[in-house]
Amino acid sequence: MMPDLGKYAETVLSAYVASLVLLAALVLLSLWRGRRMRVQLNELEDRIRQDG
Amino acid sequence: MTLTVTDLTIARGGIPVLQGVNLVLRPGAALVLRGSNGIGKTTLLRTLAGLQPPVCGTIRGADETIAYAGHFDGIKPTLTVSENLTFWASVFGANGIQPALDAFDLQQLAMRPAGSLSAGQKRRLALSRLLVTGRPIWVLDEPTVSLDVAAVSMFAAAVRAHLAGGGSALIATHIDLGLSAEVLDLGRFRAKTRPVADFDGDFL
Amino acid sequence: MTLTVTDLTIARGGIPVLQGVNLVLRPGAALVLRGSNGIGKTTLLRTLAGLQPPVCGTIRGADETIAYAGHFDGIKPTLTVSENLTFWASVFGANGIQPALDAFDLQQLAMRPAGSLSAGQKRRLALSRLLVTGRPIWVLDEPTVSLDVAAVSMFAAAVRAHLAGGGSALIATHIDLGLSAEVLDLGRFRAKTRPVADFDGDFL
Amino acid sequence: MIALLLRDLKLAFRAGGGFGLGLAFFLILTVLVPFSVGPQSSLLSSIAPGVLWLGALLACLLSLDRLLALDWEDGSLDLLATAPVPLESVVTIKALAHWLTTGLPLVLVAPLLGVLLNLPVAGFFWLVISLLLGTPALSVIGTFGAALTVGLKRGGLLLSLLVLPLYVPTLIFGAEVARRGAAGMETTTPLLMLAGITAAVIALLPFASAAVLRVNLR
Amino acid sequence: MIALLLRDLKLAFRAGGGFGLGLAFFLILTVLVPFSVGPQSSLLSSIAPGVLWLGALLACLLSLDRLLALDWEDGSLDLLATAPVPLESVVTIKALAHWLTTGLPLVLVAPLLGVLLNLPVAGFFWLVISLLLGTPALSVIGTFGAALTVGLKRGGLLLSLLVLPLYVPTLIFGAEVARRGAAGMETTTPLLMLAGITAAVIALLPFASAAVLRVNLR
Amino acid sequence: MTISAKANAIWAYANPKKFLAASERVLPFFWISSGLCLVVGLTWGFFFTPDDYRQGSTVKIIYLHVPAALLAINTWFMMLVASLIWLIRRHHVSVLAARAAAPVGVVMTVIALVTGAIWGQPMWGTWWAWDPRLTSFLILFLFYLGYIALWEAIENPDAAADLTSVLCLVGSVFAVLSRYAVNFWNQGLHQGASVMRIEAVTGADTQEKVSNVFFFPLLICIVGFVLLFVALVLYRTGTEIRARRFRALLARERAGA
Ligand code: HEM
Ligand SMILES: Nc1ncnc2c1ncn2[C@@H]1O[C@H](COP(=O)(O)OP(=O)(O)OP(=O)(O)O)[C@@H](O)[C@H]1O
Ligand SMILES: Nc1ncnc2c1ncn2[C@@H]1O[C@H](COP(=O)(O)OP(=O)(O)OP(=O)(O)O)[C@@H](O)[C@H]1O
Ligand SMILES: [Mg+2]
Ligand SMILES: [Mg+2]
Repeated sequence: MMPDLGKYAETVLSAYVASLVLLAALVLLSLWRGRRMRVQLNELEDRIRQDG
Repeated sequence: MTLTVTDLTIARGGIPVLQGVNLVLRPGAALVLRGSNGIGKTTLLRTLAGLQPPVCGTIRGADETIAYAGHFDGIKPTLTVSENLTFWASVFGANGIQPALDAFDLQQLAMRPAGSLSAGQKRRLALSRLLVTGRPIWVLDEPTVSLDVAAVSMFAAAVRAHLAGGGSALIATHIDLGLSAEVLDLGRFRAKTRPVADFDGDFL
Repeated sequence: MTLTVTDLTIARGGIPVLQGVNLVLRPGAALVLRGSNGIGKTTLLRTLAGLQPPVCGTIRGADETIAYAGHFDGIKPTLTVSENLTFWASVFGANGIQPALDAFDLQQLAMRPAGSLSAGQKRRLALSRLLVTGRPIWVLDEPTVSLDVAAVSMFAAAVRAHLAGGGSALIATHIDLGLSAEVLDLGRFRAKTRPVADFDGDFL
Repeated sequence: MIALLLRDLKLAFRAGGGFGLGLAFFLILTVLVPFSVGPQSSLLSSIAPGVLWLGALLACLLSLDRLLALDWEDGSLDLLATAPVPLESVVTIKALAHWLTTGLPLVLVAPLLGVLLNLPVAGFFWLVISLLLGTPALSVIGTFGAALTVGLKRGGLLLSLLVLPLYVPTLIFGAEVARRGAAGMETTTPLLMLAGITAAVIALLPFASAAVLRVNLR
Repeated sequence: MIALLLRDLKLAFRAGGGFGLGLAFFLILTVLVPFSVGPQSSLLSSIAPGVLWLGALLACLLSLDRLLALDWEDGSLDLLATAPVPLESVVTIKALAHWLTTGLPLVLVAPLLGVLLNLPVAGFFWLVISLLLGTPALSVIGTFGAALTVGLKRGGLLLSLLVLPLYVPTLIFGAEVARRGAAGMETTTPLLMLAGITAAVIALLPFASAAVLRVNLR
Repeated sequence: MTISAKANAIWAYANPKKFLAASERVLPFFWISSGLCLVVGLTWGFFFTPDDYRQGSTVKIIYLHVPAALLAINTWFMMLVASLIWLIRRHHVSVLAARAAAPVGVVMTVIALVTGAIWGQPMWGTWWAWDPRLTSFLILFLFYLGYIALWEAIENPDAAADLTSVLCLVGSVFAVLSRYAVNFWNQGLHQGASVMRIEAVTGADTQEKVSNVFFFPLLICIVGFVLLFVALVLYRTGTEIRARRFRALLARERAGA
C-alpha cells in the first residue's frame, strides 16, 4: 500500500511525521488544558455555592 | 474647587473593593479616611487622582486640581533635595521652592543628594512637594509614615495653612495627625460579593 | 543571650552619626529606641545586625542571634505569602510557618501572590518572618509603618510572647506601640563634630 | 517639558558617567568581535558596517530597560501622570533624552571603531549618516517597548524580545546604507526608506507609547 | 541552600517564562546578524561559530543585571546576609541557578541556530562541547560582576563594562574551540584551557563575590 | 431582520456565556469535518498523486507546507482584527480569541518552517537560506513569541489585553515593513504565491489535467487546516474564558475572605 517514495523517502516521511506530531501535540494540549480548566472551574463554583 | 464623589465603585486586580462611595470635599475642609489594612484606601485615592478608572460612579472637580502623594516618594537619589523640588516646581509651573523648604525645615538638607537622606527626611521632602504643585486638593496616602513628632507637627501646620488658603485635603491614615477633621470610615463601603450564578460579561 | 554594646561609634557615608552608645539588652526585655529623623536609628540597627562595621566600640552577643527587619520588606511579589514564609523558614531551619501565619492573621492571604497585598498586609508578612527565624534577639526598624490598629496590637502581642519566651527586642519607632518597655533616646549620643584642624586619617 | 529633559540628562550624567557606559559597551562589543570570529582583516572589513550597526543597536537596547522603569519604581511616573503635561510629550521627551545620551554619542564614536574593524574608507561617511538617521527611530521604538514592560520586574529580556523584531526594518535599511556605502554602491533608496521609517515612527509611535503607559499606571 | 536554589528557579519561572527569554534573545540576535552583515551564506558560515559564542555570551550577560539586584532592592539580601548561611554559598547557588536557567538552555538550543547560520557540519559537536564547558564560567564571573554593581541604579551598562573584559579569555578559548572544530582542526589545546578557566573560576571567584557583596551591603 | 439588528445579534455572542453555549453547539461539526478533510486530503495527496518529474516524491510535502504557511499568516491577521475589536468595542471574548489563536499560529509557523527546511535540503541543497519569504516567516515567529510572552508576563488580565492588543497593532505595521525591508535586502529562491497555478510551482508540464492532480487534494487539505483552525480557536477561546472566570472567582474568594 505504501507508495514508492524513491530516494526522497526520508525527506517526505520526516516532513509528514514532524507536522503530524506538531499538530497532534497542539490538539492534545488544547484538549487537556480545556478539560482541566473545566473541572477546576466546576469545583470552584461548587465550593463557592456551598459556602453561600 | 469642590470634589464631589457619587456612587463610586472601585476595583483592584479586577475585583471590586469599595462600592457606593459618596463624599464631598469643600474648599477649606479636610477629610480623614480610615479603614483596616487592605480595605481599599490606596485604591480609592489613586482613582480620585485619575491614575485608574473607576468601575462606575462619577467624580467631579478632580480635573487638574489634585496633588497626589502616595506610598512611594518619587525622589531621585542622585539629585539634591533642592534639585528634586525645583524639578517638580517647574513641571507644575510654580515659581519658588523656598516656602516648601521652609515649611518642612529642609533648608539644612537642601544641597544633600536625596539618596543620602534618612527615611523620615525623604518623607519630608516628598511632602514638601505638595507646596510647589499649587494644586488646591491634596490627596495623601499615609503621609506621616516614618516621621518623628516634630515633623508630624510641621505637616499638620502645612495642612492647616493650606486649608486656611482655601485648599482642601483628603488623607488616608492609621494614626492621629493632630488635625481637627471629619473622619470617614471606609468599612461601610466594603463591596458586596455577587452570587456565583451571575456569570456576566465581567466573568464574575 | 544578652546583647551588650559598649562605647559604640557608628558612621554613615563616612560621617559619624552616633558616638559612645552603650546599651544592654537582657533576655525577656524590650528596648525602644527613639530619636528625631536622621539621628541614626537605622544606622545603629544595621550595625548591630552585622550589616555594617562599627567605627569603634564593641558589640557582644550579636553573633547569629539577631533577626533584623528593616525599612524594606524582602518580599518577592511573584511568590505567594506562604511560599515567601516557607523559604525563610527553611533558610533559618525552622520547621513550620503555621505559628507565624496565625500570629499575624495571614491564614486567609496565604495563597495570594505577595505582590497583590496592600501596604499593611505586606508589612504583616514581613513581621511574621521574625517568628520563623527562631532567633532570640529581634532588631526592628519602624515595624508598625502602615499597620492599622488591629495589626499593631497583633504585633504587640507577638513581641510580648517573644519576650515571655526568653527573647528580647530592640525597636526603633516614632509612635506608641502599646508595649511596656524601657525607652532609650538616641539624642544624647549624637556625634560631636570634630574641630576642622583635627585632620587625621579619616579626612575629618 | 524642558525641565523634564534637563532632569533626565542630569540623571544620566550623575548615574556614573551617563552616556559613557553606552559607548563603553559599543567599544567592548567591537573589540570582542575579532576575538570571536578570528582576526583575518579581509573578513573583518567585510562585516565591519554590519557589526557596527548591530553594536549600536544593542547598546541602545541595553540602556532601554531603565528608561521608564526607574521613574515607575519610585513613583515619579504616577506624579508625572497627574501633572499638567500630556503623557505623549513625556514619552517623547524621554525618547529624546535617551537619544541624546545614547544614540548621539554612538554616532560620534562609530568612525573610531570603524578603524578597529578595517572599515573601507568610503564607508565612514555613510556609516555616520545612516546611524544619524537611524538611531532616533531606535530610541522612539525602544521607548514604546519600555512603556509596554514598565512595571515588570525582570522586564529586561522581555523588552529585548518585544523590541528587537520592531528594530528589524531600521536595521536592514541602516546596515544596507552603510554596507553599500562601504562598497561604493548607490545608497539613495535605502537611505530614503530609513529616513521615512524614522519620520513615521517619530510622528506616530509616541501616541501608542502614551496609551500603553496609561494602561500600565492603572 | 536547596531552598534558595528552588526559590531562585521558581522566581525565574514565574517571571514570565523564565529561561525562555534568554533563549529568545539568543535567537533574535542570530537572526539579526545576517540582516546586518548581509545574506551571503559563505560569509555567514565562516563567522557562525564566533557569532554563536558571542550571542550566548550576550544572552548570559543580559540576564545578569537582575541576578542580585532584585534581592538587594527589596531587602532580601540584607536578610540573607544575616541568615545562618555563608554568603559564599549564597553567591554560588545564585550562579548555579543562573546557569540552569540561562546557560544550559543556550547550550541546548545552539545547534538549531547553527543551522540558520550555515555552520559546517563538523562544527556542531564542538560548538556544543565548548559552550557546555564555557557557560558555567560565564555565570560565575557574571555573578561576581553583579555583586560588584549591586545597589547601583542603572547598573546594567556598568555591569556589562565590568564583566565583558573578564569574559575575554573564556570567549577566546571557547570560540577558538568552536572555530577549529568547524574547520576540522585540532581542538585539544584550547579545550584544555577552557576547562581550566572554568574550573579555576568556579573554585575561587565565589570568595571574591561574597567579599564584594559584604562591602556593598554596608 | 434589519441589518443593525443582525449586527447586534452577532455582538451578542461577545458575551462569554452565550459564546460558550454557542461554541459548544457548533464545535462537534468543526472537529469532525476538519478531521474528515484532513484524512481525505492527506491520504489522497500522499498515496494517490504521482511524483513530480523534477521534485520527485518531495512534492507531497506541499499538502502540509502550503496550508500551514497560509494559516500562519492569516492567524496573525485574525488576531489583529480581534485585537481591534477589543480596543474599540471592549468585548472580552474577542481579545481572548486572539490570545487563544496565538499558539495555533505559532505551531502553524513552525510547521511551515520545518517542512520548508526539510524540503529545502533536497531542492536547494541547504536546510536554511536567507530567502525573503523564509526570513519574514522567522520574523513572524518572533512576533508571535513576543505577543505570547507579554500575555504571560502581565498579572492584570485587562491590562494584559490592552497591552497585547496595542502590541499586535504596532507589530502588524512593523511586520509589513519588515517584509518589504527583507525583500529589498535579498532577492530569494522561493517561488512566488501561486496556489492557483500549481503547474508553475512544480515545474511540471502545463496541462490543466496534471496540475489538477495536485490541486484538488491540496485544496481539501487547505480546507481541512482552516476547519481545524476554527475548531481549535473556538475550543481554546472557551478554555480562556473559563480560565479568566476561574481566576476572577478565586481572586474574589480570597479578597472576600
Ligand atoms: C523554511 C522554509 C520555508 C518557509 C518559511 C516557506 C514559506 C512558505 C509560504 C509562506 C508559502 C505560502 C505561499 C503563498 O501561497 O502565499 C509557501 C508556499 C510554498 N512553498 Fe515554501 N517555504 C519554505 C521552504 C520551501 C521549500 C524548501 C520549498 C521547495 C523547494 C518550498 C516550496 C513551496 C511551494 C511549492 C509553495 C506553494 C506555492 C505557493 O503557493 O507559493 N518552500 N512557502
Ligand atoms: N494587584 C492586585 N491584585 C489583586 N488584589 C489586589 C492587588 N493589589 C491590591 N489588592 C487588594 O486590594 C485591596 C485594596 O488594597 P489597597 O492597597 O487599596 O488597601 P489599603 O486600604 O491602601 O491598605 P493599607 O492600609 O494596607 O495600605 C487589598 O485587599 C489588596 O489585597
Ligand atoms: N549614604 C549616606 N551618605 C551620607 N549621609 C547619610 C547617608 N545615608 C544616611 N545619611 C545620614 O545619616 C544620618 C542617619 O541616618 P539614619 O537612616 O540612620 O536615620 P534614622 O534615625 O533611621 O532616621 P529616620 O527616623 O528618618 O528613619 C541621617 O542624618 C542621614 O541624612
Ligand atoms: Mg495603602
Ligand atoms: Mg530609619
